[in-house]
Amino acid sequence: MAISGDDVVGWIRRSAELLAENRDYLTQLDAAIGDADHGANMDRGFRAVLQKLPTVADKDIGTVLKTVGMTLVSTVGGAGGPLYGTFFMQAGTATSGKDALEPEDWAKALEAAVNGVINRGKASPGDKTMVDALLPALEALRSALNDGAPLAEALRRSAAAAEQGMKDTIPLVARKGRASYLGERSAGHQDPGATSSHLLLRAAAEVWSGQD
Amino acid sequence: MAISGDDVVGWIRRSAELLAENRDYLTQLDAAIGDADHGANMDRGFRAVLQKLPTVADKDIGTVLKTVGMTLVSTVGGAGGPLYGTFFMQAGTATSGKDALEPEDWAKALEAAVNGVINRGKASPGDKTMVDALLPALEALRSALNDGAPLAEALRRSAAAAEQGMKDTIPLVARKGRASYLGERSAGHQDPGATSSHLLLRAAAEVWSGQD
Amino acid sequence: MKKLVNDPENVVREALEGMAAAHPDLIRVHYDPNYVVRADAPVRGKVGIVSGGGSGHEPMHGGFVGRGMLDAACPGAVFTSPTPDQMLEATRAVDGGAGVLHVVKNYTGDVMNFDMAADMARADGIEVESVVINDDVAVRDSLYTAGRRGVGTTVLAEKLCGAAAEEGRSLKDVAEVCRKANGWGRSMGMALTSCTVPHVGKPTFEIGEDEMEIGIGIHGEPGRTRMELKAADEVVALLMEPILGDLPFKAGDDVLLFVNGMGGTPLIELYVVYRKAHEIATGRGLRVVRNLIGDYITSLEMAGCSITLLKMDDDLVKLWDAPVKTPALRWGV
Amino acid sequence: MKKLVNDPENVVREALEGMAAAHPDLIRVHYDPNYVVRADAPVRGKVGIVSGGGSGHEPMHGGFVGRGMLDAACPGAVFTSPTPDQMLEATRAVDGGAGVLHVVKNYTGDVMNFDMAADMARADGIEVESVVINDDVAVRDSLYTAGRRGVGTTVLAEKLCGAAAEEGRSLKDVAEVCRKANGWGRSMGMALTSCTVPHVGKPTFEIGEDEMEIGIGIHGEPGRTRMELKAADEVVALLMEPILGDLPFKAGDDVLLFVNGMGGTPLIELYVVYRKAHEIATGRGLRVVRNLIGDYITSLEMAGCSITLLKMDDDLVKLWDAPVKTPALRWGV
Ligand SMILES: Nc1ncnc2c1ncn2[C@@H]1O[C@H](COP(=O)(O)OP(=O)(O)O)[C@@H](O)[C@H]1O
Ligand SMILES: Nc1ncnc2c1ncn2[C@@H]1O[C@H](COP(=O)(O)OP(=O)(O)O)[C@@H](O)[C@H]1O
Ligand SMILES: [Mg+2]
Ligand SMILES: [Mg+2]
Ligand SMILES: [Mg+2]
Ligand SMILES: [Mg+2]
Repeated sequence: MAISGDDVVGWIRRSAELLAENRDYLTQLDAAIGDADHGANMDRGFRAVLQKLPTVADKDIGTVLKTVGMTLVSTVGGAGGPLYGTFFMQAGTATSGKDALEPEDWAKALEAAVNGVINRGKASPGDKTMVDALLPALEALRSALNDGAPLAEALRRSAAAAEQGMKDTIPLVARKGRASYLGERSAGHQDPGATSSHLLLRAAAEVWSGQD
Repeated sequence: MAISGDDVVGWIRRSAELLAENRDYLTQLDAAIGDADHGANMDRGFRAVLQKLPTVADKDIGTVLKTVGMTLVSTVGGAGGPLYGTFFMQAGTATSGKDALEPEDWAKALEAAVNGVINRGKASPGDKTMVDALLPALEALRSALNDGAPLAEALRRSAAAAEQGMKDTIPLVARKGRASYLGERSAGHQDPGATSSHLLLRAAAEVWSGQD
Repeated sequence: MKKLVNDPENVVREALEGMAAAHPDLIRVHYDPNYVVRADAPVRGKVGIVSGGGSGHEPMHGGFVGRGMLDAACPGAVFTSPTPDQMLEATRAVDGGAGVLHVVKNYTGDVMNFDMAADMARADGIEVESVVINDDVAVRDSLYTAGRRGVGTTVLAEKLCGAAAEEGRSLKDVAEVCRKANGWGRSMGMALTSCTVPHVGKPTFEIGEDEMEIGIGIHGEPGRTRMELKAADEVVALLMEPILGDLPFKAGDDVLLFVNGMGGTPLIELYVVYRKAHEIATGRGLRVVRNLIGDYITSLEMAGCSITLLKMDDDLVKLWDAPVKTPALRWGV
Repeated sequence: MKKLVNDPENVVREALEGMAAAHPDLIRVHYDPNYVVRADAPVRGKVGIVSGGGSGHEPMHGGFVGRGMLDAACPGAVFTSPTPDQMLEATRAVDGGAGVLHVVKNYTGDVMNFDMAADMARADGIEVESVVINDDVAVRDSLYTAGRRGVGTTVLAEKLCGAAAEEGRSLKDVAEVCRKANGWGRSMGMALTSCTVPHVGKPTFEIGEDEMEIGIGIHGEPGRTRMELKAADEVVALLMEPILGDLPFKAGDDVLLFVNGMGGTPLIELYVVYRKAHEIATGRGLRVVRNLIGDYITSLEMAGCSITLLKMDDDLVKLWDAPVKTPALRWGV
């Protein structure tokens, strides 16, 4: 029924795997409209997270997620570090003390996480940032759960919305982050942060799809 | 019968022409075993000489040649500047006050010129330098004149010997000049200075071949 | 990729070790988290100045640590903003009781990380001010974007506020010098070739043999326009026009003219650039009273340059001339 | 060819004009013949020091003109020794009555041109001494060849004998300092890429993406060997071995370690190189008491580096630390 602490750890591990696999891809996306480091940054951060995980694997989900967030803040750097750090720290705060997450708990955690990113980065939808993947993912999750969809289905719809949001960044002109320096020249390229956000939500859908 | 002052000026002009035409070729040869400037240096020097020539065109041959030498010294730089400068200054000293050169006068002038180069640069035959073109040219001139050959014929043999000497530098390991830093790696390349020396002697043969 | 490196992942660490071995009289290097700090830090009663940013811009910032300039620098991974823990520890290490100034280049990552660090330091009881440098006229400014990047003026601002701190000015006054420098400085850069990020291993962008990129950033970010390679004098005019058009000052003013190499352009070319930049500035009635020419804020081995014009007044001239003793900038001592 | 130049034939001239515009407080530039001279030359009673060589090695030599270093520098065409008339006029311009020292790098052209100039200056009644620098261990020395090239030690020797002259030492003693530096200095260089001579327009040599040239000269002359690109630490070992093997000194001695960039290699890499060079030197029992890291004797935009080890004694340390105020090297004043 619910997402266990082990499931959360599994999600983080799978995220780390996907980010490592897509390291060069993310970097290439960032080379086109940024500074060619997003893949390396995320990979470095999640490798540090993997090292840290065993020390908190038996703790509550909130502690696990806060630890992930703090580790990312102190290892990723760039824009990704504070943003994803905040994402996980806020998700951790929202799940503080919990050993399992009901679908609604996950929705609340994701909401807190996404709001954290928005508060820190001040990006609006359409600014061509990770928000353009995260916000649709949150909305799709909420509406799937409202529709009474089982968790696995809701997660799939959430990941699919993130993917769509990611793709929809292609034509956008960036207004936040490094890509904004390019002005019009940023159009025609997919945002690297939206892409890594999609990978995180895809990992959740994959790893937790057994649950419902 | 004799080489006039105008002929000497013609020789210098033709030399300048040949050096300009072969600028890139000389530079390429110098790139292989030196520093890629011999063509530019010689061309710069002879362009300066062409500018200077009108001011001395009505002077005696010795003055013309000394002026060429001094102009080269102050515009060529590198090894070529002092060496070719000395070449012409010595030739000028040997022809001081003359308005025409008999074959023997030219032989003496060339001898003084080549000795000047040897004294200044301390190169021996086989060191892979301009001396390897100049010395055979001098010897061929002398022996042709000793054989009683007419001047045109002697000049042709002199130029041909310079050409042969130039080609013979290819297998040599350089012991003087910049190419010597390469040690064994200098073998297999034709010496740029021997090549420019050949051009000077070829110009003389071409321009003075009407005389005999 | 042709670089003098070992494992590309270790470049920053090994370069820091090289700095530590080379300059024990000027700096100490702390690892994990990484920061470079003045050998005699903290200086009691003096405002501490901390800067930092991605590596790959050397000598900025580590090369500017020392008497009369920075108290500490936090190097991130190549082209990646450092993290708040580095900044926090550096801030603690240089706090001499008079507060600490953070000099931050305006990149989203740098600003967010320094913000987090400043919050943490304040929670520790350290007074922290931040000044964000945003002098790059290549970027069109707007309330709705990330704004202009921080580039060449950063070097000048660090020298100036470093001198102000050394003089014993208060945190508020040191920050004021920094803000003044930022307000009076304008820069623009260009690239002939791309840099290659070590752990990426190939050039960040492709560029044709007869092309150049105008308005480039210092991270190999694409610039304003790609165009046909032009003669140096025309390139300088292309950089100077937007700078002059944006200047918050006028004919008759004194300026510092800074011609900066991006890393792969030899000094002989920077002097060719300086010649024309000086001529244009002078032609507009500006008086070039000070200058700086060389590789100070670089983009790895990128070939290209940037130009910065900074309006000067008597106080800034005095601060510029004040003694400085760092690995990369040194005079008067 | 990607360069910030106008007409390639005018690079040297325009760079000199840039220097003149930038440093009127330190230097004056004379054209036709070209030389750079200390703003306050001739300094009465002081030995004058003149150096020179082809352009393309900036900041050497023009960037070293000023108090405590050179009195004049004669820039030739790119990579081409200057001519005697330049040297003669420069010699006259710096003669303060105590004689003039010519610091000459050991290249056939430089030596012959300086010889002619020295003869002419002597005919003018100026006392001239010449010291030929030949520190490049990449070249196998022999009585029957042109001998070793003058490279990195030149920079150090010019600083040291410049300080000696500033102190008021005699021509003989200043020349002695220069000879001592040359006798105690050893260098070797390497390249990752070729330079491109402006008026040639294409790279001097071809080199594969995974190759490097060890024992390169500063004019793009081929080196000792071409080999597969190696990690920085291995490259440093390849440079240090021949240097250490040739050193006229032993464990326990004090040295200055100079890591020089060839023009296209960023500073971050030079520190990676310094790290290992320092480690190797220290491992052999040498005490690195001074150092210099940066682009000082370059080969246009060539990527690569050279390493110089110079034995130091108390007098050389004192001379090294003495104030110097030139466009490229400045401290203590
Ligand atoms: N203000 C912002 N709000 C939300 N996301 C942002 C913001 N600025 C940048 N980003 C995201 O960060 C990504 C870049 O991250 P990264 O490359 O790690 O950092 P940097 O830009 O500092 O190199 C962008 O693709 C974008 O999605
Ligand atoms: N000692 C010497 N004696 C005679 N000729 C020499 C000597 N050294 C060099 N050369 C000649 O000079 C040529 C190179 O001239 P150039 O390229 O103009 O000067 P540099 O070597 O200074 O660049 C060589 O090819 C060689 O023929
Ligand atoms: Mg990035
Ligand atoms: Mg040559
Ligand atoms: Mg970055
Ligand atoms: Mg030459």
